[in-house]
Amino acid sequence: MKQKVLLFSLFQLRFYSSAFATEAEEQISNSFFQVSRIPVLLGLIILCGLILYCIQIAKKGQYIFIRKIAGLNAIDDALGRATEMGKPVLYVPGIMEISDLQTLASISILGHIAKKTACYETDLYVPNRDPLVFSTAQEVVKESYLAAGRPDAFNENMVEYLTTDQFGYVAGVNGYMVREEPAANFYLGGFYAESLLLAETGNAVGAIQVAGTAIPSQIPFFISACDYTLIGEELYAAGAYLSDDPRSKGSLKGQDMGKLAIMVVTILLILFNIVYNMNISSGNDSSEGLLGKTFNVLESGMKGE
Amino acid sequence: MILKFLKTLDRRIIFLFMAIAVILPTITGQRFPVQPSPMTDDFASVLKELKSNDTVLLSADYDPGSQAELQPMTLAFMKYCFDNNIKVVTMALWPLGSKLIESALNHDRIYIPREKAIELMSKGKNVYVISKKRSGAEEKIEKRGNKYIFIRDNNQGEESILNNEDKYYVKGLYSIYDDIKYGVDYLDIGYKVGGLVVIQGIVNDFEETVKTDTLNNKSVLDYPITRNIKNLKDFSAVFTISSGNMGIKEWVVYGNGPTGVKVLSGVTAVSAPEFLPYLTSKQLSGLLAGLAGAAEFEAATNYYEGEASKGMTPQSYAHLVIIFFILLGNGVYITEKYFIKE
Amino acid sequence: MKRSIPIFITFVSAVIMIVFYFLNQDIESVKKFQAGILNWVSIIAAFALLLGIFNLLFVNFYKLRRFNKDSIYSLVLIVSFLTITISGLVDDTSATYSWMFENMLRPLSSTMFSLLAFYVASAAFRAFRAKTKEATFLLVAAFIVMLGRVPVGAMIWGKIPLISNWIMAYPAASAQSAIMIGAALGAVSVSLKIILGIEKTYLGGEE
Amino acid sequence: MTITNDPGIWVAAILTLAIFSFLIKDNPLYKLAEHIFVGASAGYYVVITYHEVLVPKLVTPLSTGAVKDNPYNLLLIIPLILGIIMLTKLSRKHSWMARYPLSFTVGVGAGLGITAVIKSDIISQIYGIAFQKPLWFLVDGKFDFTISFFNLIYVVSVLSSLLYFFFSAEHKGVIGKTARLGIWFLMISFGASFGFTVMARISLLIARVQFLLEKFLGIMS
Repeated sequence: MKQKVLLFSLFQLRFYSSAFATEAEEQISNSFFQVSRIPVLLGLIILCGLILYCIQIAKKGQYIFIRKIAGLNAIDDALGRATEMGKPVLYVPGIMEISDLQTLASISILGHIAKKTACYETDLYVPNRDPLVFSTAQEVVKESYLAAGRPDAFNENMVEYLTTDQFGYVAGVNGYMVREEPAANFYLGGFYAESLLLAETGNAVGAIQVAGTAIPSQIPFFISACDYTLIGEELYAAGAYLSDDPRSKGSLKGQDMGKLAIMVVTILLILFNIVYNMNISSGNDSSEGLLGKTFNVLESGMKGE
Repeated sequence: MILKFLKTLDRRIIFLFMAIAVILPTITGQRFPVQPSPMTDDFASVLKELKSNDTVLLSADYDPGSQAELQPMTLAFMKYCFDNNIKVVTMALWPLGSKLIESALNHDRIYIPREKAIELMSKGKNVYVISKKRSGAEEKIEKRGNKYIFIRDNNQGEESILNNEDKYYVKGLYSIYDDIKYGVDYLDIGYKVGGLVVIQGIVNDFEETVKTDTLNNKSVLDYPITRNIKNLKDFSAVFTISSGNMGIKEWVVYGNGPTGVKVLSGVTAVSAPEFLPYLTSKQLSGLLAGLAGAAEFEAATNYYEGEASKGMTPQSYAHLVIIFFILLGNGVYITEKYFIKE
Repeated sequence: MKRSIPIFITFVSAVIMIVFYFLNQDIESVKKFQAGILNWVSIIAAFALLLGIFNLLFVNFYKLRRFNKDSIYSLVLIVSFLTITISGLVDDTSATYSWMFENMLRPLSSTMFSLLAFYVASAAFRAFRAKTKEATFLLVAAFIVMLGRVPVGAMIWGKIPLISNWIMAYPAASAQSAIMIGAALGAVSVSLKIILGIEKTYLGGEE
Repeated sequence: MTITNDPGIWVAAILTLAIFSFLIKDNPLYKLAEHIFVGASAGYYVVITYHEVLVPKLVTPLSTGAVKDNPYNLLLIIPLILGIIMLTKLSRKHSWMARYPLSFTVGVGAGLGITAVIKSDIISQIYGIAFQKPLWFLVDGKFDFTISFFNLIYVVSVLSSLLYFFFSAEHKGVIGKTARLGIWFLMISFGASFGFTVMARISLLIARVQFLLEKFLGIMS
């Protein structure tokens, strides 16, 4: 890991030399690096560096406090209720592809939930829209049952592929809901218009529903129709929260450090902008001075391409 | 008793009200006036800055699923361009998008006032009518001598006068104009596979990426409209009508980013808030949001026969139904909490 | 072996994509490489679709063979699948294929989508109650914006569209921005964990 | 009112009504429409994948002529093999091999995703806040109070909402209070975007109703 950081800083050095050592525009555009992406590189180095650092200290055994996330505690309650009622559990891993990071976060939560349904001997159903997600989910559920010591309880039909069509998929899942009446529904991953179609149907059949997505436009619908909703970053945090791996807890701490860094940078830039504008309003045209030049470099650098 | 009924109100009662709110105004055809919002005004002002003979790129990045909201934007935008002699190159990042452009030009119903109908007929264009008297079936009108004949099937028709109560339309935007020429005023380069790769391609080299048009499969260099287009910068603006992935975001990041070309967009109302930050950061020059955005744009460009304006009445009633139920829900909640003691 | 090689593949392919992001995008081969890799991914996904289809057909043939009153539905599913697939594979401009698309898929899809109009109403009735301070904020914002988006809003009070736009442009857009930043950090952390092999649930299976 | 005699519109109308009937309750007609929908749409995606992906991206470039023109096309054998390996999932014994193509896909996704989100969701957002929402807002070179105040609200809202997402700090004291302010802003945002969306959903319904009334039943306003 340290090597990787080192690798990046080497890159960074060459970036600088190629970007700033040469004054001529032409030379910059001929360079091997995309100069306009330097801010992204800096962001990558800072954020990854902070997360990796926190993972390291967590690995060394330092205690890391993580606050309660309401939606996650609700997962256990929902599973418990399904078991009590002897009804199945529905898990929808979103409608995005496997390469989408929300889906990957969801798959990791699915692993935890499948382990619990295996222990409780509760039925689990995972319908899929993306074929790659389908085959991954199948593997994950099978493995979780094995890990929970209940390979006998696993059944191939627990994870199914329905159709890649967004609304065809909804039609199928809604049909399942009204007929099988699951007691707990989980919608975790990337969602679009289907969010409310699923959540309202689930609500009508009286299931406890836990949802989570990072798609800002769909969060309101889950909030209005589900019992608990993991908002944005909480979805990504869920996997780490549920995991026993200290490194995952460390990564959560790292995310917080990242947020702090972003807040600090933002506030500094805001203050700088205030000074710059105050200077203009007091009659100094400062576009030529040091202040103006710095402003332009920062402004165009952040704007990027 | 009533309180309990209202508290556990069956969803189906709400559904019923919703259905009525949408069906009734659709039948009666009542209309509310539409006021453009500042967001739509900004959009329109970008368009109004365009000069005659400027060329814009229209990218249809949606499919029939969101046609209801977005197709009126395509129609109103192209109509504005044609009316003001702005040249349009159309393309699509979604496979079905190019079909919808095709449809806008040649098949969609374009309602026109009676005077326009008479004018177009005299120029030999096909004009259709929906006559109130004969309840809804579509008929073609032809002028034979001094008489107007409404034709239903197999050239059987009856004479009729053109009154203001009937609705007249042509099929496709193309049929309203007689001076719009393919290759000069507009060009369709069709669906392009690859999403952002296509955008990046156009940013660098338009001709190399696009090569030919779809209609005649001829090189874009053969058409006056694209002869001088070297890359994306040569367009005065890009208008992406976008309903999701491969659309507005890609045009902003990979189109506006490297070239600074003005990117305008029409999106579904649901995704609009997501793109407001682009508007604030000026990466996006204008945004039309959903059917309301389309209706406001129609109002801003004085296009009152547009499809979007028509939908605004059932829309208003449906909103009122929802608001009514929200008030009802709160009324029940407050009554129960403050007035009824267990 | 069964797990460490895949983790290595993930690491290498991710690092290559990151490095290429920072290479000069004007270089022809850089662009070709990136586009090429994305093509590879879509080709792999195309094969994976076969897996999904096998599963769908397998499940429904199984239901069909059990032969009860619900078997008819599985039969319908299989028949409609085969009709559209065969007609479309032979010729995707064929009449059957476009007829099925135009008169079955399109209306089914847009009707399913339009059910949302009913669901937003029932969800709003249930959820938008001023039970807490938070819920009140939710309710009031929704209320104003909903009114502000239709002509009726302006008829009730001329300022409503203005306020509604202000809400969208300031408090709503800014909170949206915060969600995006937070989620982006989550995404960075998840992808970092995947690249480094800390998060490997997606591989399933033992070593 | 003149009901159409176009069989296509009849089928479309019946399927439309079948889906709407789900609003009342689950019934055999909906179940039928649902199974047609799942089957036909799955088939549709097979067709699309074949014509839009397999043929143009794999089969055509690998044909003899294309390979002669551009020998690099031969590299496409790699995804072809990876794709075929994907199918080992069908065998119980060899299914682990499918992890190779899967890990490649996930790796590409993670690599692409990490830079993309940093650019568009972090840096661009900071840019939008710091440079587009100046707290000392100038109109014609003079300080403008109203917009500066609005921008201040914007900045406070972003920062406090961001604080809500802190996981490693207990929401108590100053952090707790600020995070609570953040929740209020988040709630306003959720309410607003719910209200904003309602519009779109109703538009879709209007389009379906127009279809049923105008095209199917032939009723015109």
